[in-house]
Amino acid sequence: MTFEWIQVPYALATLFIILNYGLLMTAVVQKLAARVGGRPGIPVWQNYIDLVKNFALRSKISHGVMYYLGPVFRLSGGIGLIFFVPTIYGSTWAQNFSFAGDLILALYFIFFGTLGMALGAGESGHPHSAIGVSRGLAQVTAAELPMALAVYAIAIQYQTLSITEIVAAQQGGLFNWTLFTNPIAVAAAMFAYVGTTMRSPFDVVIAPQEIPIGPPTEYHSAYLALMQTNRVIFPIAKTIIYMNIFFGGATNWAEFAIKVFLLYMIPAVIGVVHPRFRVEQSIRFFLKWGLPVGVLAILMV
Amino acid sequence: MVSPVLIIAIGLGTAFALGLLGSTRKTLLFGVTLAALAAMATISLIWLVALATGATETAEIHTAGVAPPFAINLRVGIAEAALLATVTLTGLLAALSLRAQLLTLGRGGMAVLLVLVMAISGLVMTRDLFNIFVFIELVAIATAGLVLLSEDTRAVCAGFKFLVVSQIIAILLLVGIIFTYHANGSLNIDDIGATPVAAQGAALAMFLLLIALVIELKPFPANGWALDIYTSAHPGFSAIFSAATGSAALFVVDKVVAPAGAEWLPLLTGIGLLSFVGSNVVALRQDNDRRLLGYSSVGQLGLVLAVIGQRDVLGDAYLYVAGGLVLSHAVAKAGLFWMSAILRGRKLQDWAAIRARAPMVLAFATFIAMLVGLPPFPGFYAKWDLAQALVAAGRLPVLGLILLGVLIEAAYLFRWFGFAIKREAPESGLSANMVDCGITFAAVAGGWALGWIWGAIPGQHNVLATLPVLAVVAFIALEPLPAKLKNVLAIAALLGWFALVYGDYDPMRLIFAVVMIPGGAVILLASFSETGRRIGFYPSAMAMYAGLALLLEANTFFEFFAAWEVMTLGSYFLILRGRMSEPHALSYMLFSLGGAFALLAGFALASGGVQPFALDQLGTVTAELAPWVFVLLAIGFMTKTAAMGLHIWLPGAHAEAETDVSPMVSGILLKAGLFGLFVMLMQLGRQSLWGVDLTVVLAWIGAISAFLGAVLSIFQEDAKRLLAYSSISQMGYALFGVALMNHLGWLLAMMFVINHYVYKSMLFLAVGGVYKRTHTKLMYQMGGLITLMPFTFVSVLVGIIAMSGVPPLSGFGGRWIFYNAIMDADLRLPLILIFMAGPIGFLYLFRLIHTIFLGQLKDPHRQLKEAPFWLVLPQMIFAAFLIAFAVLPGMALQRVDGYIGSIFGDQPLIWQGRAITSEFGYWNPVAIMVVIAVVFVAVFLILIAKNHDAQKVKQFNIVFSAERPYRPETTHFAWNFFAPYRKAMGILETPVVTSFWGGVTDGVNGAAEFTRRFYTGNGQTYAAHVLLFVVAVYLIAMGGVA
Amino acid sequence: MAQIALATGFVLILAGLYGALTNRDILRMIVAFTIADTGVNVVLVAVGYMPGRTAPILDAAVPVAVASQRIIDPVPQALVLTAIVIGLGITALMLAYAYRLFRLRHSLDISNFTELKW
Amino acid sequence: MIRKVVIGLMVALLGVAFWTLTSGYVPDAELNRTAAYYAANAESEVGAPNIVTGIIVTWRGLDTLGEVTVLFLTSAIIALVLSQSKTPKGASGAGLLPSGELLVTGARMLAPLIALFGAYVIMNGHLTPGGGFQGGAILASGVLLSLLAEPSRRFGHTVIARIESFSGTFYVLVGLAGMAYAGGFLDNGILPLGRFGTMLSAGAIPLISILIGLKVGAEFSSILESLHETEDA
Repeated sequence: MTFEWIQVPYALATLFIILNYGLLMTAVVQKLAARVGGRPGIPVWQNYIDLVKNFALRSKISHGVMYYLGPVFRLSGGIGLIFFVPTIYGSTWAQNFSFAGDLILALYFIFFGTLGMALGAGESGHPHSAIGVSRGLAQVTAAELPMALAVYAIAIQYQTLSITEIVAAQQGGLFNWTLFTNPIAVAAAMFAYVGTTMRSPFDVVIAPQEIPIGPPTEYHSAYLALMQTNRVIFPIAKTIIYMNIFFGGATNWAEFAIKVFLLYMIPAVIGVVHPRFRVEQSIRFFLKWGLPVGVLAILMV
Repeated sequence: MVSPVLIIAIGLGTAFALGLLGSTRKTLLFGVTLAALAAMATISLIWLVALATGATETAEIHTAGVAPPFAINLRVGIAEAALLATVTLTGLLAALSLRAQLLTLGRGGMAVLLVLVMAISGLVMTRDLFNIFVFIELVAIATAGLVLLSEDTRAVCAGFKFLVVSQIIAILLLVGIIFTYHANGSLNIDDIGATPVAAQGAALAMFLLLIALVIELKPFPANGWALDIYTSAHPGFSAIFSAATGSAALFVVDKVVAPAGAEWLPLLTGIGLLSFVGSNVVALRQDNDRRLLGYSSVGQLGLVLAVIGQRDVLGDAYLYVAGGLVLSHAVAKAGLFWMSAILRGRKLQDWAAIRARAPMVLAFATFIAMLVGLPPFPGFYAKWDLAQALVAAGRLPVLGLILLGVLIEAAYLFRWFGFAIKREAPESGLSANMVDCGITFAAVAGGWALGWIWGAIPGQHNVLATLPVLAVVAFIALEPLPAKLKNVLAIAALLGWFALVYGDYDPMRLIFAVVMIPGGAVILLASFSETGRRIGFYPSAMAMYAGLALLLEANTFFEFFAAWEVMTLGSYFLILRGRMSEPHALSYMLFSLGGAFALLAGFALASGGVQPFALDQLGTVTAELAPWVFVLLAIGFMTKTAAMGLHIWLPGAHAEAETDVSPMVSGILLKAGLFGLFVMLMQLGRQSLWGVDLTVVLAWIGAISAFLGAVLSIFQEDAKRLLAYSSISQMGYALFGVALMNHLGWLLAMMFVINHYVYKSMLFLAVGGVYKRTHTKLMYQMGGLITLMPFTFVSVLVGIIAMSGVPPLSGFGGRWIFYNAIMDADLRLPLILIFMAGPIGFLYLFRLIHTIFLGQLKDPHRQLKEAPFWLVLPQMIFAAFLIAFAVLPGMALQRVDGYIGSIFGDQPLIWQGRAITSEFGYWNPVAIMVVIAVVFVAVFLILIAKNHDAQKVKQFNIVFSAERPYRPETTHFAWNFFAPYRKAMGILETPVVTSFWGGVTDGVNGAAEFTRRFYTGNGQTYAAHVLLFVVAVYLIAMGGVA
Repeated sequence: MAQIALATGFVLILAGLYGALTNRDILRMIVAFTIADTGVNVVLVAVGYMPGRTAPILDAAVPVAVASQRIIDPVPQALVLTAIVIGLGITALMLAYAYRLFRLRHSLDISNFTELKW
Repeated sequence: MIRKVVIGLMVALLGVAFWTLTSGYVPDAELNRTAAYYAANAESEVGAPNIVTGIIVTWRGLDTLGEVTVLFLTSAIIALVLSQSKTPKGASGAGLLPSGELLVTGARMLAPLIALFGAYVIMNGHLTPGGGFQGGAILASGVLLSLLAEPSRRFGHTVIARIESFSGTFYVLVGLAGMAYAGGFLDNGILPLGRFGTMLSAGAIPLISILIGLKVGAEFSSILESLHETEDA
């Protein structure tokens, strides 16, 4: 696989689709959650309004270079993640720049945005942003662990680290999905999935009911707009990875839309019915339940 | 050639003749005494040189014109000549040291001194049993007399105790001699040996004879009487007592045991080992300098006694080994006693006074290195040959006990050295004068000369004659120059050496060489920020680099081990320079020595006593030994890489070291251990013990280190400690990679060698720069330094991205190789720990950058400037390298990859243009970098388009729920940063390993405290100890015979 | 006969040692050591003794030619002379020390001289 | 008490060792080779009828030199020990009653006789039982008698010291002469062996005996005097 210029517009098109899909889907999920709680919820186009509003805000301040760069890191992380993962299996144009690296690249690149965001918020000087960052990082490290184990398990199972090849191996029927060929690894991975989508019970870091801490409270205007953009594409980017390696990937955009939506609903549903964990409880939870499943996964391969 | 009898005649004649000169002209008397001693020394030296160069044969001197055994005869061979030279020179220098006392007391004192030296010389030369008795009594009486020269009135008690024990020795000796005579019909030692007579009681007579001579060696625990002499006598005399008398007494035992027969050797070994280990344990709790030296002396005598007990297996090396140990001990101990004359205080801490004089520190270091047996001194060569012989003969327990004893001895000696370097110096604690200093330096010169001689003996590898070590010596001589000039020279030396050797190395060695030698030069750039002369830094640093350079050059086991020890010694001195590093440097030294001893044993086991043994023959070791060699070597190397369990020295040592030292010892020194592991695994490959694959054990240790190192790191409040624990974690990764025993695992480890050097050096320099400005290493006392120290921030940022493995910097390459490596391996479980370690590593790194550079700026730091240029420059070089290495990993790795492929016979990576493909995945560093850069710039441009006019606000322009916090600068969140983690996983922080080693230390110290209560101070009790000792040994020996 | 002399010597040695180790008075210790020294000397001489022979002096009664059948072993006799003198020297030295110790502390009890320990 | 039992036990155990030696002791029936050599060669090699003296002075001359040195050392050290704790001035001997005339006269009469006897023993050392040590001790006993009889009398330290030094130095020189002119250090063959059994025979043995006698006498006298000076402490 080598680079050709045509890939640039292809990738941008993919990005565009995913962005709009994300904006709509997150609103829908939010609306669903509100309905469960007996509230009317937001209109599905609310995300567009917020985005435009934030871009349009005229009062804007800067605490310094890192503060300025934080959202840039964040969004670059989200976009980069999309670019490094093939979106649609078999599609000539939705392969993005996946030739740059394999699954490992995707896994590690997840941290790129997190790091930049945390640094940017840190420079704001607000003590509570640091608390939020420290909580978030502490939790995510424990939550990602089962995922790492699951990835290792399926990499061994398929004897490859290439996402495309993993998806290819799952073609030809529902029961070729990793979900069925290696349910334990999938179970382990789902711990991580639920744990990192920032939904209850693992959302103490950004929960509105908590003291307003963490990066979102530090930013405004276009900064916040960039972050919001990321908030809608990043979960999708991550979901694409899960979809690709555990759920057979997607051969067309419709399949993509459905699979991502269903996957995305899992943490949403769990979140609606579960109370919130404190951070150390989350960590213990992942170590106590997620980790053993992950261990089992790599032992069973 | 003058006859050696003249040594006796001159000593005795002058002692008698002093009375003819009248008692008033004391200066004249003293002059004559010195002249006589000098004449005796000259004769000894003439013989020594003649015998050593082969100009003459061993001399047999008959007295009374009759051949032995009918008249007393003397012998001067090479051993005798060397001892005579030691004895007479010690006597000469001791006379100078004792000059004030001798001049006060007049001819009596001088005569006694002359007789003492004469008698010790006689003891060395004589071949007659009864004559030995006469000389021993002469020595005893003269000792009792010279003890009185001390200003310390307690010396009188000591002298009396000594006499009481001398009486007991005399009784046993005489009974032994007469019955030996009865059994053999001769008093001549050679005659007794030549005509074995199996008369009844001969064994018992020999036992009495030997035990009396052994007690003369002050064996533990029957030695209270001797220790009191060391404590209270004048140090000038103690030097004789320890160096000359002790050596001669050892030689007498050696002489007598030859005819007595090999069946006595185990007994001597046992007594020697007990004495060596026991005395050293007791010495641990000693705080009087001279008494400490006393314990050390009796310990060393025990060591040599044990070596005498091993003469049956030492063969030709016997003289070399025993001689090396005896002479090292004699020179060092005499030197230390003479040095103690310059010090006013008697506490160990009072030795801090020597710090005011750099040459004194050099002297102290020389003596301690000699005693512990570090290169380039004879004790080192002796230790090596001894270990070879012992292992070849299968006497591992003996070797184990000897090494244990050396380790304990090193513990208190290096603790003492630490006191001298670090403790507060007492005011006017030094009464230095030309003569005492001159004497001390004569001993120093003697020590180095001996080191040269021991190395220059054919068949040995002369450590001192290697170019790097010579450079170290040159840097000692260059000490008066200003630091900046020396720094230029040091960098030139490193680069020059590299230019000299790099062509000879295979790619793997070359990577290590680049990291160690030019890498060291880059770090040395930071040293330009130091002013003044920086006494002590350059010799130490160059010693470390010399060790590293020689390590890469090493072709044989011995060369490798010698380089290892040189490196250890140099780095110890470097680490000790840190402000609070005294205890940490000590634990570093002890762990390093312990590890080195494991190496020593491992090498000895592998070579089976064959010397020299080429390093690349390690693989030829037999199948049943190989796992043990593996275990010993691995322990040795893992001590250096600070694998979990052996790691407790590292955090303190790295964190408390100076700003430019931390990167050296962390970024460079740790790699020596990895190099060793590579060398070992390349030759030995996989080994199993009791069905356990040892490489799997290594992998587990690596994984545990990687995980626990990271966990401990996130809980640190001290920035340098955080980095130090991080090194443990990183070395754990590398160890894991090496232990995978596949191509990619090794490539991974090589990647860590490069990466860890770069980012750890960079981060240590950055944190060091911050420390230089803020004067604190505690992160919660800092914050918001980003605007004040932007360059430092950038280097930390780059370092962190690289280290945590986040694309696009070079750390990711390591992770990618790691995943590909483990795809091949059957190891699953330890991986879990590695997986956990990764994100946790991210946590501590974030904490580092956040709490120092982000958040609230502290009030006292508002006026800070960027770190000094010379600290920033290497950081920028490192940062540039990291980025370049991230894009073009092939520039360093491709050749190594090929080389490793030639070892494993596979080639899993395909380097195609800029992309790298493996069996499982692919990695295109250029593409990654470009994509990320383009996306980043694009988003950045969008933001600038919108927010280019953002109002720059002060950091405290923040709101909290619509209110401005009161004094926001007090609300920086940094202490206990990852509190939830501590709550969830704090149990991992329990200092189990530290408690374990602490328990070991406490246990040994407790044993020392308990044992030393044994020395009640009562002379009669001491006499009873001696008798008890005799009876106990009698029972054991007879039990052994029966 | 020879064994009786030997045994006597050994008993003296043992008695002397016992005395030296149990008497705390320094002078008594010295006396005890003198007894032990004497014992050693007796042992030395006893070893050289041969029944029915005469002193090793060559005279009319012991001509050179038959000397080796007539005389006892002269060597222990020579040794004992040296041993006696050395023993004497040490005893004298100990006495001088005892005097010095007494001047220091006005006591001759050895258990009073224990400042140096541990 | 425990101490005594323990020490008693240890001494008893040592006694067992000694008992082993005693019970296993068998006196030689023949002279061993060393003694036999001495018996056979006393006349031809050293020329001294008293074989013991021959051994002491020549064959084991180095021991004897050492032995003399022991006395020299002892006397020097005793002088050092005691000089450091001199009794207060004026106290020495002053408080003693003067000795009676009978005692003094008797002692003065006996002293030359003792000296003469000492000289005899020394001079006949190579012929009959006796020799330098024995004679020297007798000489010193004369000094002891004088000291006891006249406690307040002081001997000339200097004279004794000179004798001591001279005899010692000369002894060493004689030994060296043996190396230069005869078979080795302390060889008595530097002087002619003379006629076996006469006074002036056995080479340098009489000379060395005299030196030893003087040396021993001087050393003992010196020791006695040093001790004497402390008697009234």
